[in-house]
Amino acid sequence: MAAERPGGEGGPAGTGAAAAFSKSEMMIVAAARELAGQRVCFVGVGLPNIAVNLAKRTVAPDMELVYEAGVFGARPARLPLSIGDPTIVTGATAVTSMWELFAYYLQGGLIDVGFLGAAQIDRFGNINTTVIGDYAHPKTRLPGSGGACEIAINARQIFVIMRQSARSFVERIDFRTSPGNLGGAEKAERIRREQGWLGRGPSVVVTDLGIWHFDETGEMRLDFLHPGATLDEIRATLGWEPHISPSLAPTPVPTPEELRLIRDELDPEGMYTK
Amino acid sequence: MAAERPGGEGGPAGTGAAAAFSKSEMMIVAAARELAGQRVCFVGVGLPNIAVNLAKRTVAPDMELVYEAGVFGARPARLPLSIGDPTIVTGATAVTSMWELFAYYLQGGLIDVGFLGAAQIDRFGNINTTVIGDYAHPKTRLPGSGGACEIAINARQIFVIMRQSARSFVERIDFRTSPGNLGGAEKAERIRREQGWLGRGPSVVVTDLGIWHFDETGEMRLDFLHPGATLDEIRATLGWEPHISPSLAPTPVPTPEELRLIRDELDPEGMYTK
Amino acid sequence: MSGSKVATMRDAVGALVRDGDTVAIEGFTHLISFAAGHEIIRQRRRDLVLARMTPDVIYDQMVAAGVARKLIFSWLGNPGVGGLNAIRRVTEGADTSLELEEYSHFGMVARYAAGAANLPFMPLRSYFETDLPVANPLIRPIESPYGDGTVYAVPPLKPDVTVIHAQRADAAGNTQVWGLLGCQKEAAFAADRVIVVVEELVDETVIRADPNRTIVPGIVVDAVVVEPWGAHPSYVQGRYDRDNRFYRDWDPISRDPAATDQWLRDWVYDLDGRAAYAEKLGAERLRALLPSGPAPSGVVDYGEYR
Amino acid sequence: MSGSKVATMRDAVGALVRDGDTVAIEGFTHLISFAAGHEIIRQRRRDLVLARMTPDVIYDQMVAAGVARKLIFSWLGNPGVGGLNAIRRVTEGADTSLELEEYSHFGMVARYAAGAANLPFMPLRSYFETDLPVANPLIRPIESPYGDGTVYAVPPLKPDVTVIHAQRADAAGNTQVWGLLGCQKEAAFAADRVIVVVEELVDETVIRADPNRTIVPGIVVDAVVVEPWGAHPSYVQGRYDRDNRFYRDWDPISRDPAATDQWLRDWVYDLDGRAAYAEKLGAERLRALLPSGPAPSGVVDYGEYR
Repeated sequence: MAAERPGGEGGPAGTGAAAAFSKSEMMIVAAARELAGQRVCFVGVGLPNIAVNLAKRTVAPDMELVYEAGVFGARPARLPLSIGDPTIVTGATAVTSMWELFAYYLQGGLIDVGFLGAAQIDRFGNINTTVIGDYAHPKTRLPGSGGACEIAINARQIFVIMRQSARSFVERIDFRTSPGNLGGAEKAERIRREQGWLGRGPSVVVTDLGIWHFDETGEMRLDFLHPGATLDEIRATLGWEPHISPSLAPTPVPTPEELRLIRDELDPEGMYTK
Repeated sequence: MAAERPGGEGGPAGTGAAAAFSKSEMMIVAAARELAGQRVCFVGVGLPNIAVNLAKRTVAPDMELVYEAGVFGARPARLPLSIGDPTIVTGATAVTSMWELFAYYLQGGLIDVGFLGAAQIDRFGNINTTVIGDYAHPKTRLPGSGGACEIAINARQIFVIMRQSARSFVERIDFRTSPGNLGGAEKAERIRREQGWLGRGPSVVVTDLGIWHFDETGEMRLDFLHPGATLDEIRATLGWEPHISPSLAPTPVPTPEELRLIRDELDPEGMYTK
Repeated sequence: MSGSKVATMRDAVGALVRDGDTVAIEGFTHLISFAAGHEIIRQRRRDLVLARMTPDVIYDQMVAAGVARKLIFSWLGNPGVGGLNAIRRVTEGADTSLELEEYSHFGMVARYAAGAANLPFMPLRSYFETDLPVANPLIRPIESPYGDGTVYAVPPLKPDVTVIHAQRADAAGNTQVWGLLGCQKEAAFAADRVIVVVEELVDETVIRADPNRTIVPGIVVDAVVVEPWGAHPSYVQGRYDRDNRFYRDWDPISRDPAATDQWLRDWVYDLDGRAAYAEKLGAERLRALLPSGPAPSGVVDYGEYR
Repeated sequence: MSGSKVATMRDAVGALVRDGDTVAIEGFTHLISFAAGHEIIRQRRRDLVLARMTPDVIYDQMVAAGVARKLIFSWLGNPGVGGLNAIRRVTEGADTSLELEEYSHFGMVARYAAGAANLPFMPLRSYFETDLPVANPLIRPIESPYGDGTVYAVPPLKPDVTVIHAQRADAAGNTQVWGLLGCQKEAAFAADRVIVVVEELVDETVIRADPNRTIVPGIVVDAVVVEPWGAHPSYVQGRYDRDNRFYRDWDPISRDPAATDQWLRDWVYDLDGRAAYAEKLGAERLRALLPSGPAPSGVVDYGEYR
């Protein structure tokens, strides 16, 4: 396993020369790979944007990218800096009003994966992007829901990408902007069924330290540990005692091609990966 | 006054040679003239279509024509046979989905005049276009509402054009498809206010015999009698004892230009005027 | 993107339309898929619930052929001509064997919109003080949660199959329409299965050159049928005009059950598809329906952003 | 059709935006009328309620300039960069003097749609099991009249003034947009007064050649302002790119109240309008924002029908 430092290093899966990579690059690569086999992905602002665009160039070339700005089937020629960018329009399959995008595409049930970022998350994948502290007098005012609240409810499954820290992976989030598995799988499934949600909730959280899926209790379970990360580091950046998979495995390191795509094509300025 | 026969005749308003015209032509001309000064007109299927298109060529050249098919600012190069016709699209200002047309243009309050036809009408301008007889086992199944029900409620005022007959101008309509002044002005105004209707109800009914406006009680009042029509004929084609204006006047006869437009441009096959 | 969905009309209807289905052939005066309606007749589907804002001549023919048990609609007529005689025979007087479920135009559009948006209802300001909510108890009052009164609601309409006709689509079903848009987008998104019939199959690059023109993305489309003249006697903006003679001719035919049956034999059962129908209409009649000239849209520039 | 509505930005804002108004400058990342925002600052409007899905840099500048008393929004940030620092100063910790009314994106869109459609509410399947209805009691549950459960409702939003930027309009205000459409149509129809700012004033015949491209008809428009580069630093599809440097530069400026004031003096108060602003930006900077090449839409034919 690579030395524990920001920018761990390791050989590409299989053979080949070792390549240095940052924790952010590992996170983005791991998130992109999770999208293999997905058909329609709703792309959130920030890290999801680069992860999804990497997946489109690697494991999921036929995946349709949906942007809440009103784009279906985007083919961005460059990494869009924000989720609204002229490059997601030119060459897209369809551009529509936001009313139609949210009503007919998202709420209508056409989205397989909603890919979100988060400021705070709890063990059940409930997400806060609204405030840190009290709502009326917050310590930090965050952006708010944007489309995240309705994506969490209406996309078939939710992927999350975010850096791990004790401030962000918390026992209790300060505000529930986007519902995850609520207080656990049983309650969440009952409520989804009763209220007719199309979403089945969160299925993966990719961090700069590892990959978490959700187990049958509805809690995050660490299935992969990134090269360079340790379980101590995992525990030090979590507000709860984590479920660790008995078959915990190391995350395969980024391939040279994945790194080249990130560094040369998607993020030459290092906005996401510094 | 011209002799009482179908195709009464009379001199054009002012001077000029007398021209023969049919009762239908008089009705269409009278209806078109009522549109002078109107800004936005929602055009119904059938007789309203030709009356509005005549008005656009005469008294209301700046009037915007709205077709429920989804067209705003139509400039039909020929008389559209139906309310959906490629000629209402080519050269129009805007073409939109029917959702947007009904929600944002009509229900949103942009329509000054809704111009309807009817199968049955009562003294208060309530309209039936659904069935003659019992709803479940009708004697005659009529087309139904189409957009008429929502036009009657949401357009600022309603114009009606229809031929007069004892079967159509009835004491009691068999089915209320589109509300007029309900049981009278007082009740109608209270209900419109309470329910927040944008429409103020019917303001004119033009028939092949005369022009009816609505008085302060909410009832139709005969203000103009067409050349060739008599009050006996009016009474014989009504299911109630009519309000007649004390200043009842003869309807000015069609001008040669109005007749030319109908015969040469709008309805050369005589679909509406035979 | 993925595999081609191009199919013959026979295969598309054969695979996607089933006895008992709720079928919406939508298109408001414009782009009515008579070709699909005729194929459904030809394959002798039964017990269909036919939804359509304006069940015009195509549904009159389908009802005459015995495919339908019920209509869901908002305006029932032969536009510009008169009534629909085959439908009247089973909805008037002694024989009211065809079930009717009736709305206004906005009610129908709102039903499709609610279906497309997966909403349990859609509110609208229609139906006040009319007999329609009495005739159709699915039109229900709903109180505003803001204390400002009551409006009406209609329930979602989610057809098993929606059929739309369009100027063009690519093989994946990405579909573009100009001219009247009707409620096709809503009806397609609301449906479980979608058949798109087009005048012209185009390359994906044509679609992607003007993404604002796309009304239905391929992801909701199950089959793309290429069927020029497939909307006749209705029209296709920029391609061909409404064949008004056909609508007028249908009136006397449809008044006579025997003549109606004969027409169905001559123009549907005895033909094997749309090409034969167009050939039977004849080149001269079709030529007369071409626009009198072009009316080009002009070009807009989306710009290249690398 | 009728008279020209063409006006200067000064006159349009002077006549149509009043102290205390609810003002929506809409455009989702695309077509944001910074020019109108700056003119509102310049004319020192006060106590505005600023509605916008994404109050980005333009509303940060307006809040810094003291025009606003309240925000109605769904996502509060400098997209791709970080927070909005002027807004944070009056919404965090001890100073929460700027009132906030908060929805999700679909909630905001649905509010405009309800406003445009004159509905008392719009139902949607958002907000289940979240704290948003607690934070904002205007988000209310509503029961389906069909006995199939409860969804949420949002109330209509009817701005006193909506400002949109577009590629082109005619003098009557008939407005066409391509690329991202955001919620501009809904926000314009919902408003009492509408200002359309365009890159290019075109003849009515250009609009009428492609009526499907029209998003807002002149009938709802009160003023047409011709203001090239009026959306900078946001972008106009096919005309100019997003000026990412501007968004990044705003971050350190906006962290420092004195630097923010200086910026407002240099770029707003001391300039007499958009032409001066574009000149100050400089031809070189603007040139760098041009698309790397054309991407033409192609032409469709509407056909002439006489």
